[in-house]
Amino acid sequence: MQFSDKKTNLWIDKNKLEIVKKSFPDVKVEEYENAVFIHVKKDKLIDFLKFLKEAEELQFKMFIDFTCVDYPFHTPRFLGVYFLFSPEFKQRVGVKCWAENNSLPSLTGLWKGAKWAEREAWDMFGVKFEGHENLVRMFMWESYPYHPLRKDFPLEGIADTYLPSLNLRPDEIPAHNYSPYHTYVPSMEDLEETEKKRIQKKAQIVLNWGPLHPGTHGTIWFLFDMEGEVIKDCDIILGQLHRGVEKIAETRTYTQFIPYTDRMDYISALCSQVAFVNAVEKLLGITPPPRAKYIRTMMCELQRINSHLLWLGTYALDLGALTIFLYAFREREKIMDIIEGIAGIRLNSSYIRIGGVAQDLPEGALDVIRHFIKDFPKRLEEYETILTKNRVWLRRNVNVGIINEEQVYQYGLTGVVARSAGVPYDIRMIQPTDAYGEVDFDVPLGKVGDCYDRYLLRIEEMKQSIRIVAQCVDKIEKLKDKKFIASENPYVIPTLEEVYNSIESMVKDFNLRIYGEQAPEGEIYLSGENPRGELGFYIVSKGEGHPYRLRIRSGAFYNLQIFPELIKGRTVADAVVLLGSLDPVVGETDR
Amino acid sequence: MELLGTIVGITIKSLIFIVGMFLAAAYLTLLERKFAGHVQQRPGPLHVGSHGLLQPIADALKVLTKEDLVPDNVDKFLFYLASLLAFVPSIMILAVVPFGEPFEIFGFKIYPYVSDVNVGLLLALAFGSISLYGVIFAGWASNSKYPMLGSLRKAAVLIGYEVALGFAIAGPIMQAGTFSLREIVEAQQGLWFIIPNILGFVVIVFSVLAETGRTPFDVQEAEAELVGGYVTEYSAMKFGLFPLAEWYIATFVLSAITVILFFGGWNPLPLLGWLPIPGFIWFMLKLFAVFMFFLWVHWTVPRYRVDQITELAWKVMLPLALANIFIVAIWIMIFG
Amino acid sequence: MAIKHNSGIILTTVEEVLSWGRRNSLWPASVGLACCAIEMMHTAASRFDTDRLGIIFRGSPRQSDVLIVAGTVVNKVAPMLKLIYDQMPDPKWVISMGGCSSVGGPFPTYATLQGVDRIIPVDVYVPGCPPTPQALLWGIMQLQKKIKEKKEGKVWEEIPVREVPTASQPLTEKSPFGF
Amino acid sequence: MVRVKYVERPELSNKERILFIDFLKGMKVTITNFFRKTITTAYPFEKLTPPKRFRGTHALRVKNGKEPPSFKVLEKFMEIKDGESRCVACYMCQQACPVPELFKIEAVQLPNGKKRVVRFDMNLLNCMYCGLCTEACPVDCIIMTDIYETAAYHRASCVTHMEDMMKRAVDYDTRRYDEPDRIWIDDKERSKLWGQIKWS
Repeated sequence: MQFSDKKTNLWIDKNKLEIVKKSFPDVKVEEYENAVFIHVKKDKLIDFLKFLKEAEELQFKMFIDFTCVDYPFHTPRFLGVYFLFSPEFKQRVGVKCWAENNSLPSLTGLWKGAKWAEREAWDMFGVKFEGHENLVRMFMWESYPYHPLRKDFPLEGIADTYLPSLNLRPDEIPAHNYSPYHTYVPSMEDLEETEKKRIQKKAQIVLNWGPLHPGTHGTIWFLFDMEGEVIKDCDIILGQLHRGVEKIAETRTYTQFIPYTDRMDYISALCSQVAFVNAVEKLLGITPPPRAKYIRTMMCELQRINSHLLWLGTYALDLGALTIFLYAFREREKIMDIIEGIAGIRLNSSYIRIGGVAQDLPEGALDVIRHFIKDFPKRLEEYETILTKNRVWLRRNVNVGIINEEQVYQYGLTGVVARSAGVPYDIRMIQPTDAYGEVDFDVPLGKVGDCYDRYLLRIEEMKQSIRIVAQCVDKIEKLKDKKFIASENPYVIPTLEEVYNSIESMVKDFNLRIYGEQAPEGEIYLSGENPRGELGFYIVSKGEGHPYRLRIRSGAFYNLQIFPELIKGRTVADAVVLLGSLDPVVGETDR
Repeated sequence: MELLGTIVGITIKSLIFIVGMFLAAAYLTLLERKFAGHVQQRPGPLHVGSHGLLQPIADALKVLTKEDLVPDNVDKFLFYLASLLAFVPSIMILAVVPFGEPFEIFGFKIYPYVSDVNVGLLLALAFGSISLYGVIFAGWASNSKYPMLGSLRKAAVLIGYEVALGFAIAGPIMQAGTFSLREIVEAQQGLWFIIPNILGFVVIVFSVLAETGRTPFDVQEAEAELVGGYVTEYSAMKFGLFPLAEWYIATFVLSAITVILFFGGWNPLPLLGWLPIPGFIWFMLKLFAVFMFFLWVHWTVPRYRVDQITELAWKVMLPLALANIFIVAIWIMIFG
Repeated sequence: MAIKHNSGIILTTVEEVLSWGRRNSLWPASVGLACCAIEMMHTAASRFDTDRLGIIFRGSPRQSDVLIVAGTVVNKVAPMLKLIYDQMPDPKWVISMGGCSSVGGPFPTYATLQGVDRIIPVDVYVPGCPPTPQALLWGIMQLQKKIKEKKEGKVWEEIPVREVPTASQPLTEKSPFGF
Repeated sequence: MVRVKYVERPELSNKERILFIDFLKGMKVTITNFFRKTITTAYPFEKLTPPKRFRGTHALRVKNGKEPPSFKVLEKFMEIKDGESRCVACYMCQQACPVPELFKIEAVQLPNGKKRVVRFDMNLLNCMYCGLCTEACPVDCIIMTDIYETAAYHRASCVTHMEDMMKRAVDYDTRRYDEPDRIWIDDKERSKLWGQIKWS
């Protein structure tokens, strides 16, 4: 099977770099195989980014991501990293800038999408931003004294409060890893202070919508300043599911981190795994065997259907169509059966491995998948019969939360939210990984950009996913070689059979388990198309078995950011619709 | 002596009605859960008793013995009053609803209704509107944000639809020439009133859905938006009364009135008059059919936004009801 | 006491009936925090239909009897969870679903609460990441068993815990969970 | 070939609007589902059999003559009788585990210079059930069984010990060792949801 290697390197090309150098001679260019960064001085940063954004022949209009990296033994200590995308030329560029005396100029004037990213950087690293409208903590509460992602902060935090389990007799030790001491748990006052910092009451009442509320799809905490039922002002408090995944990644080997990627976006676990594993494979220079590629693509698309079904169910539930919820979950059960039979666990199936997949498909798997893709379109038809042309559905969805192209670039919206505004931004199309270059599918776009378009788009995407799965099934059946993991590569953990039968692979196995895949020094940013948007992984490797810094660019995080702007002047009922159609998953927004 | 007999009879009958209504409401919950379950390809209550027949008993026991929790910052008096105000009127409507024609047992003439008031329909409407106060009090007394929003929404919806309802029932009244429900039924010996009043029927259906807070009009307890609507702060039996009154008893009674107004009450189905079925059974069958229809709609369609609902009430339902009056007037002019 | 002695039987029968009612209409407060919430929804959905056992999810804690803590409880959300627990009327129970809510699970980090039982008492722990719907149902039935065997002055340690679990055979005779 | 296309937005025609066609169609769907068979598995009375690859509670395979060749190599350092766990105290499961602190493995040196595992505890509440430990075990000792009914009243009851794990493994192997690597067993509970699948 010959994989036609399409244009998979999205990074800025030579002549554009020349253009940049011409107008900014003192920038330094730092090139890696899968990432290109331009170093700028702090005082030049804003002009430089403005130039990148507005120059006719560059047009890096779209804000992808911003984060910091902590180098404790370097002064200045923190390095800010910006990622931009040029929708015109389909190119990415990274911009690096040292934060002299722990502060950087704020980008909120150029890109509104930078607002939350800078809040997060302030929260996690303690880097200040001059000119930021309201620099408060993103994930932790206001009176939290530390900045967790700094290298000198321990992963376990500082366990200074005595907080034993209430179910134990005082002398009892329930498990060998139990300790009665615990990190500080905030009081209600801390949280109220956090709330006060966000929003001041101007209208009648300030409604706390969430965090533990049936309608908020998890634990997002909305603050609505309401005049009657009309929302005048809104802000969002995140961090009710912030578990420190990025910090965990710095202490786990690449293989050990795969299960954590499941728990980030727990609705589309396999897509997250594939995105992460692809990044690591690019870093280590591994190419998985074709069978693995097709299996990955097939599982990804099944997971995409799964995720969109959950969205459909909860969205319909929020809009009062209670029965659709259970119909959607009926189909989800089938997909979960398939995933359980193939991977072993229904939801957080850590099935993808570096260099391939954990196990080959079991016998009968393809039959079941065939049966599913033959049956599913009929069911989808039923849902559409109930919803698509229902007058209530139309009244609730049409012209609610209209997003235009400019906002997409401003906020760095991706996924269905971007495509509903007519922006053809689909990672599967512009940077095909795995077998996406080999299969046919359509990328649906919306004309208006309202909730109804997003609904139609997700329905259409499910149909396209069915197409992809069908092609993958046929290809996998034709494939001759049964090799599902590239275990000859020195970085890939050998399969169990090899370990049982040869000492060499046992030793290799031991080494990889103990020291991890010691990736060569370098940096990479690679992203995959999650059901929720672009899920990017920015890995800084220092040649150790674990990443020096792993930044997760979450699509839901940036998509949710536009919510306050869209909801102004609308009612709570619309807030439900809008939130549902943006479809955030808290595990991914908070990480 | 005569008076005494009447009083005794009425007391006994009202006791029967109230107790029966409680049981009926309890088992209507089971009915709805079973129906919803099977619509969603699941059995609904199954293991508590055989096929969940004891489920309502278990729920009642649990709800009754739950801690009757009253938050500190509520207005205690209104808080208690609201649940009663929501519940009692919907029971009282039963006083004027006839469940069948009078029949003889052991020489006694039994009238299967508590009283045959000659303004029965108006009384029913009046009682229905009283329960509105229960809702508003609940929202106000809870002294919390979600209940307040919920009760305001519910109030807006109710006011909008009371009007449409009032105009929609004008058609049958014009045809029967009386407010007494019994006489309205007797006026439908021949042709049912559904024929000229089709528009009125549509309005009534929407109004009943709105009054009883079922989709597409269940804005007041839209769980995704306002946690529990105006019952958010209620617990134990004080909570139990609300859904019991609103979802089940009110739906039941309003279905009965719909049957009486449009489907000829206890008159047998056309062409089936020869069947040896008493009118009571006919009435119950029709009632059941209408009730199931409401459930069916509830478990299918999504939910409107509150402003859209009021807009619908004033801009669509009210004109339809008025148009219905004109049509009926013309009908009466032509066919007498 | 004589009076108590005389009416003891009646009291116990009443208690039996009440506990039957309680354990057969457990209404959980739907507090979905993370991954486990998805499996909780699946447990309520058509395939493993909790409504069979009289379990319907309520939005408001005031009307619910059992709190299913489904998902990772981080420090920031802990006080609100405690608030929800305090809002529930007695008698109330807590099921800690999944490793994260039980002991912090795979997140021994600065942000995660290492076990929800550090802020509210937990009745049943359900291991798994996430537990399958069947595992959660098993946990709910353990809770029903606990409610059934909860007698006057009997503390929870005395209720027999199932030792080494082996093959999960379908239940033939009714009653160990008392519905 | 990847193509970009615009979705078309359906409109509600006046005829449909007046005759409530949209509602009626939807209600037709719901009522057809009403008459379909229920897909519910009445859990405690009928249970879904987990597939062969299901990752449930852990277990330690015992020495029973079915060991892989690698075990012969490592066995000579160990003091293991038949019917005891195959664990050779290589700590690979702990190394591979993303949450290593959930393991508590202790081995002692016997006078005859051989090692013997005396303690093997796992706190299942910390476990992610990711299966990395089973992939790391060089002697096919630690496995994951199909046991999921492990709810307990007490934290300590969720810590599983060596003897329990050995028992569990014996029980699991007697039931399902020879089962082929199928996606699942096509029994009546599955077919409730799936209907008839035609297997190749």
